[in-house]
Amino acid sequence: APEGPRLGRPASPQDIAAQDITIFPDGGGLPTGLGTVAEGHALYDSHCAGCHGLKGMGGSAEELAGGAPPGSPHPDRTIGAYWPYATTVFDYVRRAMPIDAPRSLNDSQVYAVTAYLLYLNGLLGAQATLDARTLAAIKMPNRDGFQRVWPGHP
Amino acid sequence: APEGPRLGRPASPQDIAAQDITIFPDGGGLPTGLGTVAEGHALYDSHCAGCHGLKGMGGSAEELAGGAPPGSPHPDRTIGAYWPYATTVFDYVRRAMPIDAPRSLNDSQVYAVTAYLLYLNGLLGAQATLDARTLAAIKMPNRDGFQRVWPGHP
Amino acid sequence: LRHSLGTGLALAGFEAMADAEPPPWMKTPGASFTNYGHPSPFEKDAIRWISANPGAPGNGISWTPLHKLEGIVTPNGLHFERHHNGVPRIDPDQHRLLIHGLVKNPLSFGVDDLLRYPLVSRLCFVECGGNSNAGWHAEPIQTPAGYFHGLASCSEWTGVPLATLLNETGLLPQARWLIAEGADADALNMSIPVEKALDDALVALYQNGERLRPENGYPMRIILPGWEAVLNVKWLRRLQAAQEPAMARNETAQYTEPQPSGIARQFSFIMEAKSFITHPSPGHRLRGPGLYQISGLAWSGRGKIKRVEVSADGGKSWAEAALQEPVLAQCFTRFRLPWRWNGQPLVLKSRAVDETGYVQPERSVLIDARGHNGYFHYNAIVAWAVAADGSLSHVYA
Amino acid sequence: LRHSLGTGLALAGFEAMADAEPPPWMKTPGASFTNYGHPSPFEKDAIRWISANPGAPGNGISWTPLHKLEGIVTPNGLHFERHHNGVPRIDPDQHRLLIHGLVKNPLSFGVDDLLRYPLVSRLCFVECGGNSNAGWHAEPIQTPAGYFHGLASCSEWTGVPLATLLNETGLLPQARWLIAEGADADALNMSIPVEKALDDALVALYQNGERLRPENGYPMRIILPGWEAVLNVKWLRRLQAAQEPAMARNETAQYTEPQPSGIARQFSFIMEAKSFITHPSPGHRLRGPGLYQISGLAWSGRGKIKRVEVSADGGKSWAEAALQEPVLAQCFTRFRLPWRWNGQPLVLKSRAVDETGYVQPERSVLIDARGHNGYFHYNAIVAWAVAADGSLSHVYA
Ligand code: HEC
Ligand code: HEC
Ligand SMILES: [Ca+2]
Ligand SMILES: [Ca+2]
Ligand SMILES: [Ca+2]
Ligand SMILES: [Ca+2]
Ligand SMILES: [Ca+2]
Ligand SMILES: [Ca+2]
Ligand SMILES: [Co+2]
Ligand SMILES: [Co+2]
Repeated sequence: APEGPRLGRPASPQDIAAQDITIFPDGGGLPTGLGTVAEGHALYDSHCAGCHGLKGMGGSAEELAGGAPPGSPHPDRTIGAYWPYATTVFDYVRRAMPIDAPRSLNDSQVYAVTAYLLYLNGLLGAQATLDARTLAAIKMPNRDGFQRVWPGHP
Repeated sequence: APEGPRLGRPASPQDIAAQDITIFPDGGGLPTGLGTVAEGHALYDSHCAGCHGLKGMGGSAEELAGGAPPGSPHPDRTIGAYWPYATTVFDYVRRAMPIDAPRSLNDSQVYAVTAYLLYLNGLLGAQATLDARTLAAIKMPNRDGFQRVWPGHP
Repeated sequence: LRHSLGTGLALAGFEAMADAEPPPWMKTPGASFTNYGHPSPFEKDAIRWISANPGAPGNGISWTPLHKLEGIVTPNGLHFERHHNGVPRIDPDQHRLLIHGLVKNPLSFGVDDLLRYPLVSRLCFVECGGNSNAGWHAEPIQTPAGYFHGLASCSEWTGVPLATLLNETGLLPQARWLIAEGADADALNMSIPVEKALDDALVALYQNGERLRPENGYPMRIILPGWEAVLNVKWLRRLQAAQEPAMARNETAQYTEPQPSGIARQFSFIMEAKSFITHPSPGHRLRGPGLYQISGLAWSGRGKIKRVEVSADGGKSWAEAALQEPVLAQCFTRFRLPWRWNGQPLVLKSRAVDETGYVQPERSVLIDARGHNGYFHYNAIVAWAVAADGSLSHVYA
Repeated sequence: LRHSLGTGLALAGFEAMADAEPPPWMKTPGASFTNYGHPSPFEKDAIRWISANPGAPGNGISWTPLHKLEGIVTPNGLHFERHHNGVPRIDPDQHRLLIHGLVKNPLSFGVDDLLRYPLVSRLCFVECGGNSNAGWHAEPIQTPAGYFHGLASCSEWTGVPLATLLNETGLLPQARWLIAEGADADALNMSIPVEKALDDALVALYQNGERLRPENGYPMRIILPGWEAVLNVKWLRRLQAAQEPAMARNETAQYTEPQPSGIARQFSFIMEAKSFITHPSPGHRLRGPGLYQISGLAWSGRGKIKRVEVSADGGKSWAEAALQEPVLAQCFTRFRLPWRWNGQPLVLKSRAVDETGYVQPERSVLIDARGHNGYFHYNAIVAWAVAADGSLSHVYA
């Protein structure tokens, strides 16, 4: 690669932490904070259900619960049926939802709606509390449902 | 060249004559009609002088008379000093002038303003009348002032 | 005078001229100069077709009208769009690119910094992994060709080789992926293998000569020649080197392809060879028997197009089309073939072969391999039926 | 969790996040999709610079801002303009091309007819014969590089080979010239040698993929690769085969070059090799000593650019620049060279050599040969002085 003029400004750990919102599938990046299914239910009904439907079904936007499993004639890409990692729910909701006001929920609120979505998909009990540790521990039903095409791309 | 689908519509002599406005340096294409220097003077003062100046000098647009000859330190491209063919004046004025109302003069009027421009450049007398024959007969001072670069392009 | 050297023909002269009425635009001065131009008002059908979510109008797509275009360059105003939450209005002076994670020196770069870096230009296509996905449907979609296959566009991208920036940050030996993130309201994130980042990835700043358009990532985006568009992260703000992918929503829940086995393809990055006929195509109409020029586009994420063949009998026989120069790797390639229509109904197809020898598959072959639920990476041979009245339709044949 | 496989680094976690305020465009949905896009509002300086006659506002020029662009493609909105009486608003259904004169079968073609003809695409430049003419001035002009050399643009033109149409009309043996005429309010006419018409001339219908822009000849124009722009007649309505040129105003009074001898060059069609540095150039400013990338454009009307050399000592020594692929005949070629500035004043130059061996001349050589009154066809080496404060200016050196 051609040599550059080295104009990059060193980034401090604080700079980085302020921007880094990646959550890794092993839980790396999960913030402190926590939320319950019940809190999530209330948040969901007021901030999410308008598009995604009550209980994550029947809205104008993507369905977030239910759905047919991989291998069935009409498989769905819903969280419980398809998503390999629960951490992805936290990562995505925090960065992108609600779509009309992204970044408006605080981390505990994101834990709470994530908990409610996992509950709707039968992956958490109604009384559950979610935090970094409990979220990283969840094994999703379709965890092994993917085949990496890269780098062995046929 | 690749073969085409032959969708051209035959053009009749009438179709062609209705569109063909080219005037050749030998006078080919010059229409009937005629105009005098005096008629041209009046037309020029009302339709042209606003941009080109009275007597073809001192306006905001190109000067149409006077000018230093080729080879002088600051040669001009004015009609009398530079243009190799008088037919070009007719061709250009008819197609393009006055710039705010092109094609508004009839052919006799174009002969008349052409006559006046040639008069201003010392190429016609004050009493002259211009028509196809007399226009084609005019030999311009800089007739031999051009060297064809094409096709011998160095 | 009437037989001049110049014309060699008799001229009708004044009388005919007097009859001639030039069109109005030859009699009145035309419009003034403009600082930035626009298409003719008579070309108002040459537009991106928008399909967006009414509840979230910045979420959706718009297609390039490839059935209206010729050559290989897509004008910037017609580059396809895929936004997850609209087009951010980014002030370039407020925007920086942060590179961190498994690097030796985490660095951030301003836009003006990057504009001083070594730049490289690349004519290449960008194609959405979901392009042409109507092909998976059981019934052939009836829509203009660009609104079927036009989540693909081709531009000259100019940018800083990502490898140049990674030289400056250094990469730790464990770094295998770079997680790219956009500064849009979706903060879209995707994981890019380090191999590609070091090979031919650009942090693009210019598109067809001018700075990127807002909808195509202004002030900077990733360009990964030949790889599905979602990885070409727009509005790039952050690159995080990591040992494993982030398993972001768009590399798990989306842009993966369920197969009949129940196992989904993931990290299917390369856009395989594709071609289709843009002229004639549905919405056009042949004006009776005679000579036509078949024209179309082919491309491959693996390199150059080697050959395009065209069939006018539904695939029984094939003729080799001419490839318009330049033929460039990971770039639209225009193919053309003269064709004489006898007025009978028939089926037109095109088939691309790339320099690796990969042959664009028939639809039945692709469906057999992938089933109907893949949604992404549809690249099968496209068939247009020509009816006796000269109209065209999309068929599975 | 704080040392994850993915990141490998300690993460600051919630506290830092709580401090972070994302930019506003990450917190609100962005703008919606558009049928046809526009540049970023932050790039409002990347415009054509207009110089028109106040008494006749359609008469003048506008320059492409080449100092703002990169790569080789000019976006259609920024293609330079030269109009003699404005941009006509032509209804394509009312427009035809008539070919007559010394032909066997005079024919006229509708726009829709031509769209069905065999098409050819060509990436090539169009340059005004009067481009760079400030170079003839006694004092070096101080203006951004594009507003000095930007009566040149480069596009992918797609059109019908003129030879295909002339095959259909036939040409009588005496036909040596084709007089092309535009349908604008200037009815601009120019005489084109039959040899060029039969070689590589196009009746262009598309520009960078989409139909021609109004200001670039919609619905059709001539493209003569490598030849001065005035011959590339826009809004083409008529082609008249003739034995001699028309000696039109723009091939006698204009676009001819007076020489010190008093004899003017006429029919000087080919745009000779030219190059200049776009980055850095006047208006840019170097931010102190260090590494920069010199980038510029070169082209030749005779074919491909073979070599571009750059000097940072006013022409005493030269280094060969890299040419960005693709390098195409009669096309802009982007050259680039890394350059380390030590902070001292100096003079930058570039020099193009084309495949015929033609070498772009020093200014003194061009002036010696042509004098100061040629006005057209200025293609001398361009020199930018870099001052100690990093500012640039145009110099004769
Ligand atoms: C105004 C409409 C709207 C609201 C409100 C909204 N969403 Fe969404 N949501 C969408 C749309 C549209 C998408 C699809 C986005 C895309 O594909 O880029 C989506 C996608 C998602 C997805 C990914 C679905 C998938 O299958 O990939 C999740 C999870 C989600 N939303 C959760 C939420 C949560 C939680 C909230 C509230 C805190 C919320 N959404 C509020 C419209 C909305
Ligand atoms: C509103 C302004 C305006 C008016 C009125 C006008 N002209 Fe012009 N004329 C111009 C401009 C501007 C040009 C230069 C056009 C160009 O370069 O494309 C020009 C060019 C010319 C030229 C060519 C000059 C050269 O050296 O190449 C001639 C001859 C001419 N005009 C004659 C006329 C005549 C005769 C009339 C009236 C019947 C007329 N003009 C009315 C503005 C005008
Ligand atoms: Ca289902
Ligand atoms: Ca003078
Ligand atoms: Ca006539
Ligand atoms: Ca700035
Ligand atoms: Ca963090
Ligand atoms: Ca039409
Ligand atoms: Co994929
Ligand atoms: Co010339």
